[in-house]
Amino acid sequence: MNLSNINWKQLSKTFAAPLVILLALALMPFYGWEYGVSLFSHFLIYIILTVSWVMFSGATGYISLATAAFYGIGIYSAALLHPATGFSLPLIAVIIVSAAASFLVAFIVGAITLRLKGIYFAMFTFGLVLLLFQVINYVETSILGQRGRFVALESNETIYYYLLGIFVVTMIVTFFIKNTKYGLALRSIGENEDAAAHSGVNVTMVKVLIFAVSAALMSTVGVVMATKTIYVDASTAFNPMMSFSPALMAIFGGMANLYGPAVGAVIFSYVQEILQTGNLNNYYMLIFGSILIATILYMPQGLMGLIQNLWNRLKGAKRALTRG
Amino acid sequence: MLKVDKLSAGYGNIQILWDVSLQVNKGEIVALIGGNGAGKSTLVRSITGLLGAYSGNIEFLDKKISGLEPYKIAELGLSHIPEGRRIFTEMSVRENLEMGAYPKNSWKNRKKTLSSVYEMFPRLKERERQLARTFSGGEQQMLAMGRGLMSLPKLCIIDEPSNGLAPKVVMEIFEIIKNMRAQGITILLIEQNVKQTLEISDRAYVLENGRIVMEGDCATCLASAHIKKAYLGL
Amino acid sequence: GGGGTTATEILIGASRDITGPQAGFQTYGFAPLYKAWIEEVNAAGGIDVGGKKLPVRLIEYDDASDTAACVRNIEKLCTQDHVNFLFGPTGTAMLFAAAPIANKNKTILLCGEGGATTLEPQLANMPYVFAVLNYSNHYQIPVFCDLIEAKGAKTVYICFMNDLHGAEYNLTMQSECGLRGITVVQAKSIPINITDFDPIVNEAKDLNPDVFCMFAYPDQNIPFMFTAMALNFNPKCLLIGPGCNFGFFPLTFGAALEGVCGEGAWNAKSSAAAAAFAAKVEPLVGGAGSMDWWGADVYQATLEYLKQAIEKAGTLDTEAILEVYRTTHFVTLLGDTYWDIQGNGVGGGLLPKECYLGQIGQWQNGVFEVVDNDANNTAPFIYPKPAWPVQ
Amino acid sequence: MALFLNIFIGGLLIGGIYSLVSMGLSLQYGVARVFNIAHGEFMMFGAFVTYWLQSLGVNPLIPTIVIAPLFFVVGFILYRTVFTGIRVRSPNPGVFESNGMLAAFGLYFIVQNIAVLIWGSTPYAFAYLNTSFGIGPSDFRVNRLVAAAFAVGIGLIFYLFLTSTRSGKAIRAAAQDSATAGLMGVDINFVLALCFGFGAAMAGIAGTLICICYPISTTMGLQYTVIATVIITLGGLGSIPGSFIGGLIIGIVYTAVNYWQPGLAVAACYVIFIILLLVRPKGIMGR
Amino acid sequence: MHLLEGKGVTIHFGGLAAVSDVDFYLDKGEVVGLIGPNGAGKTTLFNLVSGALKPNPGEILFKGKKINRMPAYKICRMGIARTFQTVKIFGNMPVVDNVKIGLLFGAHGKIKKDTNAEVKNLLEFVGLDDVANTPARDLTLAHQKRIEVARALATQPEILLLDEIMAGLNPTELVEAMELVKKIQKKGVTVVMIEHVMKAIMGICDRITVLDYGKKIAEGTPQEITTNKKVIEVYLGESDA
Ligand SMILES: Nc1ncnc2c1ncn2[C@@H]1O[C@H](COP(=O)(O)OP(=O)(O)OP(=O)(O)O)[C@@H](O)[C@H]1O
Ligand SMILES: Nc1ncnc2c1ncn2[C@@H]1O[C@H](COP(=O)(O)OP(=O)(O)OP(=O)(O)O)[C@@H](O)[C@H]1O
Ligand SMILES: [Mg+2]
Ligand SMILES: [Mg+2]
Repeated sequence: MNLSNINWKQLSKTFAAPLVILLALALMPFYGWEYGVSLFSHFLIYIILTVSWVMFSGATGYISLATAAFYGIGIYSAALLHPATGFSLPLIAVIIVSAAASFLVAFIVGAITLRLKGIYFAMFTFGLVLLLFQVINYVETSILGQRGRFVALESNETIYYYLLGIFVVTMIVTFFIKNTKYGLALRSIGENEDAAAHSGVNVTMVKVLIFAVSAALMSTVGVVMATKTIYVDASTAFNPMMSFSPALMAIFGGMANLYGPAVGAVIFSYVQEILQTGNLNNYYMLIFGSILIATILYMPQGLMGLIQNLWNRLKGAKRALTRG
Repeated sequence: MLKVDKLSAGYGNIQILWDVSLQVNKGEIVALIGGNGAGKSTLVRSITGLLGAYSGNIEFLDKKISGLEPYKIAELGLSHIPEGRRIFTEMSVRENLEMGAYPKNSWKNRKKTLSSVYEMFPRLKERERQLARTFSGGEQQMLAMGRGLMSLPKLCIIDEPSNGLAPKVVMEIFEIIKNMRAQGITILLIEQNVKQTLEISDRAYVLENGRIVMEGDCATCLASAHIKKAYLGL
Repeated sequence: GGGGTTATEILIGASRDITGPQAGFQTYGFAPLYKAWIEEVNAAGGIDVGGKKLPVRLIEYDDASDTAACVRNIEKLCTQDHVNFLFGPTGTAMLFAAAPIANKNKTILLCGEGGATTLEPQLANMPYVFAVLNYSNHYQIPVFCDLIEAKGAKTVYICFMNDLHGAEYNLTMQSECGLRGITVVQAKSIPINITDFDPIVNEAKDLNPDVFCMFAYPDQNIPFMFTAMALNFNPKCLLIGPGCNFGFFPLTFGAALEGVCGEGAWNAKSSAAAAAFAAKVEPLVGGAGSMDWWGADVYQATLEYLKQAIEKAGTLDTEAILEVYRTTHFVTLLGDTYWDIQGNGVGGGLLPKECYLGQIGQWQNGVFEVVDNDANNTAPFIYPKPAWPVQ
Repeated sequence: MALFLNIFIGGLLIGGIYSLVSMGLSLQYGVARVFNIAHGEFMMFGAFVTYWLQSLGVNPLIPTIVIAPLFFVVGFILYRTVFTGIRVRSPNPGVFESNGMLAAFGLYFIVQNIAVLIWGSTPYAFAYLNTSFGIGPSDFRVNRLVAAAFAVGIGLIFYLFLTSTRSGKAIRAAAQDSATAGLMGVDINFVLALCFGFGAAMAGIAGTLICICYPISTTMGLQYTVIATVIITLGGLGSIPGSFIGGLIIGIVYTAVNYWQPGLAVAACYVIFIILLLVRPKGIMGR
Repeated sequence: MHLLEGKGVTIHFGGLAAVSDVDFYLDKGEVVGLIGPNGAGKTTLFNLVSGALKPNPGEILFKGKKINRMPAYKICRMGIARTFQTVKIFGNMPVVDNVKIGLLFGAHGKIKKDTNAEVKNLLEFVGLDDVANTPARDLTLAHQKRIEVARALATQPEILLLDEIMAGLNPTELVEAMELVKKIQKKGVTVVMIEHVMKAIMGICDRITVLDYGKKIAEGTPQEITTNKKVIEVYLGESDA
């Protein structure tokens, strides 16, 4: 892109608020709220997963349920390269290796399967999670005789800053894709793949590349989280809920808006937190489910969609007032 | 038979139709002509209940039908052959036709109707078991027409039937439409082959920018300078 | 720490899978016992801490069987709620995630259900963690192998769940068999969602082993039993578990369960205290079907020990209480109860073998008899097991 | 030979039940356009109702007579109250599909939680016709045979219903283009709710059959939903014969791998699924 | 050497030979009409040329280079663009973005400074500049077809394949559309158009090819075609329209 084309005023407008938020987040560990660091790490995990999910699935409409697979690859990378005992790579190196591995897996999987549409693709990606789980579990327990692996523990602050860093990278990547021709290509693929191909878009390449990029981001979260949960086996690494949650959060937040997925992730994970640690935990799923259905029925555009509608109406009302 | 009174309709906030009134009498062929985007299809969609109207009143056989759901209107004997064919792509040709006979009254007679439709469109009989999706555009249009007839309608609204058809078939289609009338079916016809349409119709309405700008019998219309210039390319 | 305390209550935290796929344990595992115990303690005015009676309050969070949620819950309990003690989460994998966090936050963690030999070396570095349940290589499988060796068993077919537990029991069984010259004719791993046991039972019938070991959970053990019965596969000895120790097994299988063995064991005949406890606990857990004849006694003993340890320390200061745990024997339901401290006396603790009321059980006439070849024994080991009853 | 028989017939018997579970989902997704993640939960509920009734001494096949209409009504009402609303408010089918799936997720959480509150999450099982019959050198279980026969019967009836009755055709037409089906005189909301109801009823009956053959627990639903999804994708969405053939294939593959390495049985089903999907992206019966 | 040449191009759907052993060619600057009864295989032939389908057997050469195994996007970038009979637009994207895609990814897909200006030019060219920011799905069918034309032109093609862009136009609108095609030809783009509207075909085509049941049954100037007995029999009908 040509730098002279950039409208600096516009840019400062776009970035001022995010930078302030980022600064506030960066100072989090100094507020003296010990549990806050854990809680915000928890938010960041889901924000990163959801935003990376939307990066590919939101634009193309290909519902990927492979999130847990890439997250799990991250977790296993940490288990193998950053174990509690024996030779251990520095965390940043593990993150890079894991991102590369996920990128590769996603690239291959994408190249084979991204011609599948709709539910077929969703099922395939979900199958990938189960397949990785089954095979790794089989190899670990029946061939290697492994009984779980242990990852070196990192401090809560380290984990938090790593997540914050990944979050910034994810947002930059999202922003970049949205504002280049690849973002446009991705959307056109979501609208009509044939037409995109006949307009010169290398449909397969664009899809596969961005699928792989989002996968790489997802796996880095897995690496960091593994240093927190410490114990790793196949069933903890490949938890299907990790595939469902980001999709649900994105739809809850609203995908049309850049911040929708992030907002959805924060609210969803906070509601989960409140319900699980409150007195209603016996009814946690019941309440959770009811909120979900109510959301869909009464704000189908997601939360940000609702807010935007209200805002528009408010602005409309203002205009009407000045006119009248 | 069909009476549209001061109908206004549109999509969301975008109003397309403005106080449109029109009337179709029993046994007539009435033509509705107008340029691209004039709102012809929108008008038809409002009549058959696919689109809710902002205001106005629609009566069919002296019964108010505005606000009714499409299936109720279909049961009254109003058949809509939609623009763009809209056939059931994953069903066989025969099943598509049978679906046309869904309303209770016509379902009973579907075998008989089917053979008369096959007579009109031999190609459909030839390909009875083919999946409709794999039909060419023209074949699909024939199927849509045939399906529209299967309900033994009292009034048939046909939206651009000749669109995409080979000239020979277009002529056939006009023959079929004349045939339909001969069998006692009233027709509201939307067509871009303005000349031919006006030749087979009794009366015509001209819709421009969502408003009826002219109505009258076809001979008058054909003679009108405006029509000649705007629709006949003369 | 000095005597006396400014605290007004004793806080115990727990992250449990109240919902989630393994939530079943909530009804017949550790949970009903500690809830009943807390009620009982509070009814008596609380626990005496340096002359002041303090009530016990439980803060229980749900983790829905999700490790990450469990870790977060434990963190919240330690850093936000400042609990004095932690009860362990359900299941071994969760325990492994929870233990380092508890240890990091210097909070005493009493592990209820769950445990595996993998934890043992780690305990050396986790002074705040105390494991309760008996493990495979520790006591159970060696005891079982002694039993079958004595009866002259020569061949074993092992079927094991492909998770931490199954893998561990399989490895232990294989090595114990190796030591005794018993041949393992097959070691087959099964997935957690297996529904169809016909192939395994057919193969086992062909191999005709003396002993069949099924190291899996009730979800798998129950269909296995039905399949074995339907296809009439009746080895001389059948060991199934974990889970065979639960009261719903005799309810499900009735007379067909006669002679089937399972891990862990105690019953009303074990001691007078055990008899009294069994009678008291049955209604608490919700009837005979929810009785746990493996862990209930040790869970109870852990609680009884905790109360006495606090009273002895006379303070809620963790280090002081830890010192009591390291050095003191108390009398509980199990009799003389103490901890085997790992890491040369500075690590976490395990309950030593001497404290348990039994290792291997066998269903005989609806009672989970302790058949260990020692003083714990409550009935002779039946070998071969009787044929399946005709249906 | 014995091995072959074991695998083939054993696989067919399991496959029959799988097919029935899948047919319901195929209807709900293929026609009513709701990818009902809670499908397995309905099945689980059916299984528990059966368990409860049999514990009162009722023959476990009898409950189907109650469960089918009951579940149908529940499914029908659910569609009318929840999904019709979502459908009407969705700007296009894609949005309806994703929002519908999300609502189904909600349903999944709710139904499962209710079941857990009632029955806890311990496994339940009972023996019904737990004896074997021999074919050649192999033994098979009578309860599986009964269940598979039941599944085949219901599948057949339903297939005939869809292909040769007026309502059946309306259901299929609505699946493809609901607006146009409306023009043909089909009451769309009614027909879609009908489908969802049928799907729920089939799930309920499948629950009964599962309950006869396998132990049940309140958390077993998702596992069956996943298998069913694999099967309907294999078979082609909305295709009843597809679900059937898909079910049998998965049954046989599953049984065969189970003989060799049970730990890889599900993985093998996925591999088959992947290969077939790549060769025939629309499924076996998809055209 | 012809600009585009097909030799023995064939494709079967099940038992049906939709296109069967068809030879064709295209020279630079021509406007060629492709006509034939419904289901004759015209659209299928477009699909073969544009890479949506692969001929079997048969080969297609563009400037002497074999393209019949290439993916669609490459063929597009080489300079063959098309429109679709059943419109395939990016419905939820504004009209400008629809066209921009072609510009950014087509034959000269490098980002240029004046992308926006060029899109504007193209929209003016096809007469859609007043709805530039409307979501494409809100336009009428005829306008959507024009989006497709603009998008195809944006890829800077040497050959443009137009599939029934004039269907559903009234005679007056038809004249405008014919003007548009002539303008495209003037830009130096070679055009092939499928059309059932004889007035348009006869009015602007230099040469006409007729397909029936997948086979080429006639080829020639408009005069030759209108008088060809076979064509009248299978396609035009007895009385000339
Ligand atoms: N779903 C829709 N949402 C918003 N606007 C629409 C929609 N469908 C049509 N329109 C707009 O309504 C206007 C009238 O469209 P309509 O289809 O009724 O025209 P028409 O007269 O049938 O034209 P044609 O001859 O092309 O069929 C057009 O401006 C079109 O852009
Ligand atoms: N994917 C397919 N599978 C099976 N048959 C097909 C397929 N695509 C096209 N056909 C058949 O091939 C024949 C040629 O179709 P094509 O669309 O090329 O016709 P066309 O000449 O463009 O007709 P029209 O003028 O009506 O658009 C038709 O009979 C059609 O039914
Ligand atoms: Mg129209
Ligand atoms: Mg065509």
